[in-house]
Amino acid sequence: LFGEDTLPLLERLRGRHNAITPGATNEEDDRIRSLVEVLEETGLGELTVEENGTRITLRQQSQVQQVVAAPIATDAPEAAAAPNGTQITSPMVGTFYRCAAPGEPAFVEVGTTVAVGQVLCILEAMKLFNEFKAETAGTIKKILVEDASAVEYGQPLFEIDPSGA
Amino acid sequence: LFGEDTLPLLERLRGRHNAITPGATNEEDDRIRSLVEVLEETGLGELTVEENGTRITLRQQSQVQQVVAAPIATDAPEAAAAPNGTQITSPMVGTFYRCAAPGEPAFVEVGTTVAVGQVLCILEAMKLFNEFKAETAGTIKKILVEDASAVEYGQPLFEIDPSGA
Amino acid sequence: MLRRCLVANRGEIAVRIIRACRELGIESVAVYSTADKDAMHVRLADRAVQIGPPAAADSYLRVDQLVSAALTTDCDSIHPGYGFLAESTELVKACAEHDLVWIGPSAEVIETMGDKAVAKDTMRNAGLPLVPGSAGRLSGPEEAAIVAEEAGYPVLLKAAAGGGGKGMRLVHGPDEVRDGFLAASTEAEAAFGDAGMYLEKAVINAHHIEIQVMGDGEGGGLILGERECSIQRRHQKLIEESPSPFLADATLETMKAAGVAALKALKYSGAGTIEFLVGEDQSFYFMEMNTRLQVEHPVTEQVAGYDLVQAQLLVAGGEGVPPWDGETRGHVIEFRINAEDPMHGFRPAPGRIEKFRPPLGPGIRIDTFVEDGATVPPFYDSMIAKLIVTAPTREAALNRAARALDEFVIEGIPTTIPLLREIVDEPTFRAGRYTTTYIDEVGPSLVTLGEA
Amino acid sequence: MLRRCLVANRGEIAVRIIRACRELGIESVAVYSTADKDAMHVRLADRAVQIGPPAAADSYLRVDQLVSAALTTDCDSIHPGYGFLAESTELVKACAEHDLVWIGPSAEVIETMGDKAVAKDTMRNAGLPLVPGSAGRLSGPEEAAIVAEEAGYPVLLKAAAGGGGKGMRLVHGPDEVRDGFLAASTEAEAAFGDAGMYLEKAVINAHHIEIQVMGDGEGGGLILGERECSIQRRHQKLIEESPSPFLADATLETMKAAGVAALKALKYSGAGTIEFLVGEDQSFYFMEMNTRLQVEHPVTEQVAGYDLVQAQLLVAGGEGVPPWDGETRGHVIEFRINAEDPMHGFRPAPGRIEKFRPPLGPGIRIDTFVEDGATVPPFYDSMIAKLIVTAPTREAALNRAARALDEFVIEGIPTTIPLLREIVDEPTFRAGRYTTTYIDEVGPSLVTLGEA
Repeated sequence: LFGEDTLPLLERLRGRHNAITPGATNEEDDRIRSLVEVLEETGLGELTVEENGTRITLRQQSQVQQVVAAPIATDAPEAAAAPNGTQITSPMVGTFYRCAAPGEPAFVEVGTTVAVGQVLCILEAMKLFNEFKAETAGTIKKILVEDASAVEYGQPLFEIDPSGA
Repeated sequence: LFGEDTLPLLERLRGRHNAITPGATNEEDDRIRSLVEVLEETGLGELTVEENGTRITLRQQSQVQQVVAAPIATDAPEAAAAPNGTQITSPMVGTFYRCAAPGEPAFVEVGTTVAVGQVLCILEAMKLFNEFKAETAGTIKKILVEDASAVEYGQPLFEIDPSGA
Repeated sequence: MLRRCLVANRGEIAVRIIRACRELGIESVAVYSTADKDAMHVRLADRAVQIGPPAAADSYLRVDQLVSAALTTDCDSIHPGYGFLAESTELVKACAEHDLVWIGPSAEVIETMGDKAVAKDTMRNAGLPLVPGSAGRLSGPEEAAIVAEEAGYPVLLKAAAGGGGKGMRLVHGPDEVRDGFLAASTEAEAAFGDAGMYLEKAVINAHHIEIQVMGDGEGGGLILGERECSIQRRHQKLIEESPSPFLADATLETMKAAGVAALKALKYSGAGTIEFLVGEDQSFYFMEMNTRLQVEHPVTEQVAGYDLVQAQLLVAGGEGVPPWDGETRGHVIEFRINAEDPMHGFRPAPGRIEKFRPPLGPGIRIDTFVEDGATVPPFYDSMIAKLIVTAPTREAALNRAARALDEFVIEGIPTTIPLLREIVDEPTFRAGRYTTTYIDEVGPSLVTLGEA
Repeated sequence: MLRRCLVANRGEIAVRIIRACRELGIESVAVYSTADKDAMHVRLADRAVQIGPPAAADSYLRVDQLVSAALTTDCDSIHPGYGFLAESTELVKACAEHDLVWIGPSAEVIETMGDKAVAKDTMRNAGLPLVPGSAGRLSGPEEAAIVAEEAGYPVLLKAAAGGGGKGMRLVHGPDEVRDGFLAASTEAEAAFGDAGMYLEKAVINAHHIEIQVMGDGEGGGLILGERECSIQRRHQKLIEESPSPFLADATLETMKAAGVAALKALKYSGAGTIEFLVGEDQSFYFMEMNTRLQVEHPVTEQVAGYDLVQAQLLVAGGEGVPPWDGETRGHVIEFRINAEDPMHGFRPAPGRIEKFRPPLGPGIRIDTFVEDGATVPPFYDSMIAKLIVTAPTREAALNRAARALDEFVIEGIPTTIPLLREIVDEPTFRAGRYTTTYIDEVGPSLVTLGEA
């Protein structure tokens, strides 16, 4: 029903912006690198960015960058990872569907062990139905959104325990 | 030159508002009493007034007033009393004269020991020349204002050492 | 042109005057009591002089301290604002004695208009319509009964020296006259030191509508349009607007002609307001003249595109009345935001303002003296800000007012904002069908006035 | 009438649109990147949807995310504001596909006006005067030389797809044509992916003056007066005013007639701006048409007493163009306050605003999205506030501007306020005798530009 070609949105997002999968330190490093670019382009003395529950501060000092990254408290949708688990957040604005069509079984349930690339849900945006696949293996601990409800960018959809894979 | 009848302003001020002479505890008590009246009239829960270097906080609590008075830091003319001395502040807006007429000797100099009621200076307001007399005896430690300069209400004019009387 | 002006007031009107001075290149000197040491007007003025302790009687009401402050700072003029000494002939005379320009009409005009009975005589002679009633002060309850009979009941007994509802009694029939007179007279004696009373026919379902004038001191000047001020609570205005949603065009024209006659009769100089009582049938009667700037002057400034405070300064400085194109445009409503608790009988609620975020954007004017961390002292008037909205139509102005009041954030003290917000959506007010009895009649149905 | 509107923008213009929605009873849905989570527009809207990470390309420029946000929140319309996707036919078309009302002119008009060469052809056909130059795109440097000879030197080479000064060269004589063409063309290719060039006579001592239109979509509408926008730095406007202190009444009338012709030719719907280059001799030439709201729209709103954003919403909702009395009144000047450091080459200065105290009082309008504690992110435009002053005369407006800029407190980041304040008192600006070269000529004499 939903060929691989229906996922251009998702692919573009993934290619461009790794930071949307939280907890992954490499992505954070990439984000810091891109912020350093901003710092250099703009000639700023200092730059602080708070996103995804982390405050990053960069300070220019005699041509030396100091980089500080620290988690911050936040009440936004992209809240910090839950204890014993990692949150999987929505990469887009759209409608969240747990199954491929009404009456069909859900892609995942609490307790389902998923492999990398396994479909977790459908995210519908502009009448395009995008399969959303797992980027890490693990066990689904919680499903955080009701079926057929609207989700925004960065909103936590699932809680997954990577150690449970 | 300046009869006693030229001092109505000063007398009225003295009679009405004792708090203008700092450091006098009785006056502070009176001020607190008047503030308690304000508190009761207005039905306030709490009232804080900062004036003359003192912060007074009143809090209504089940019909019981708590009264707290504490000196505060300020950079206004009516600054807190200097160490080893008491400031004498101006009771009015006007022009400060150290002597009765040009060429005549000053009423007081640094080191002059003054008695209660002794003229300290002339304060001219609206072309009326008001003798300003000492309310406490002591020794003049400092003269804080230049001759013939404008002064405002509460501005320190002299520093006096009461123990030096 | 004036050179340096002492602003003999505090609060939002001191800020307003200081801004006008700055825009005209006139230096301003603020005065302040020890309670206002950190106030905005002190910060915005070119200089500031501390004049006394918190009590107004010992500071802002002290003619000698104000004049002395003006003289020691080399001012050439004094602007009194409104309230305090704005209608004090003592201050006007002290200004004259010390070669200071008084920004306002002459002492004679202030005195004439300050005594309500004399004011009415003067305006009657100038041809203005008056509410039927006594020709000046009453000799006693006996004369009151005779005059009441002529004017027709109900009648109002009022203090000759009064204001703000003190020394006032509504009398419905002959049997109430004697007691009403004596009680009101006693109250007037206590409040104003003057037991004198007068009487007039009570106009029912009345509107309070006033016109703004700017006299040139030679009998001419401008009539800048009307303000509808009928939304009052205990004789205190809450909301003012222009144009009046009630007044007929023809009535306004007649009222303006009365204003021209008044300017001529008084040779009035500077800003003034002529208040009229307007009946259901558009009949109108002179009530009083305020010989000063009013709280609600921005309503006229916005609708006429005319700066009244600058005009005051220019007229007083001998520059003449600035020209006006004679046109009013759009609809303007002013809301008074008071540090009062409408949920608890409007008791004054002074204190520290933790957060002050006025609404901004199109059609919004805010006149205020408070900001984050400011203290509203308990010693003075409770008004802390005026919200003035301007829009092409009354409906658009009301919608803008709703938006602005929703946006307005004041934390730390309760204010009248919830009451004002409720009135904006109240059907009678929305429809513009309100009179001076609005708050009495509609108030009980409002959540914010339910407990009052 | 629209019911619920997605505001596809951020910053002060999102706040402006949300306010207009609220005043019309239209619900508003804000969108925001993760960098704008705590922004004012998010707080003021009825709802808000997070649409992506900080980079605009991944959030405010994502047609799919915006449309999805509109659909999932049951909006019936999208307002694009200015910048970002305001002139994106992709978004207009996506709206049509998903039954969303686009608040702006048709995709066809946007496309026509978006290509400068096509735009000029269209306006020439409608009868508007054009700067002498090439009829559309040039085939190469050889044609450029021929056309330049006809138009007369100096000439300007410009990118067909350009804007903001990129791909532009001033050529003084025949020997400079070839190199100038190739350099500008390469720059245009890099900046816009389109190397196409056109050429026109350089108008010396030129003014940039624009007129505001509001089309009814059927060839009619309003011409709401002009804005003088000649105070620019590197092609970015700093100050705009109306009326223009330079434009003759007769020129304005002819310009308005050109606007009427343009509305008719395009069957233009909603708000638009026609920019003209005006020579010393009052000759004027069509430059371009912006098919959207402009940053400086409040200048016209104030001088005309007309709400342009409400009008946009009403026109798009099928209510027609709201009436206007056709009169402008007083003088209005807008100052753009940017988070930039004028003492250090205007480098952007994002950061946390510790204290934000806008000036208030008469004749002051502030459009902003910042407040105490707000963060200006480094990812977007540096403009943080607009100060719009209104007064009866230009002199009064300048004096008011000086007062307001003096009162304005922004702590935490440097802004352009000191530069603007200096310009207000600069004699050439005061006298109204400035052209588009003002900053180049006068700048070096200003303290705030001395180091730039």
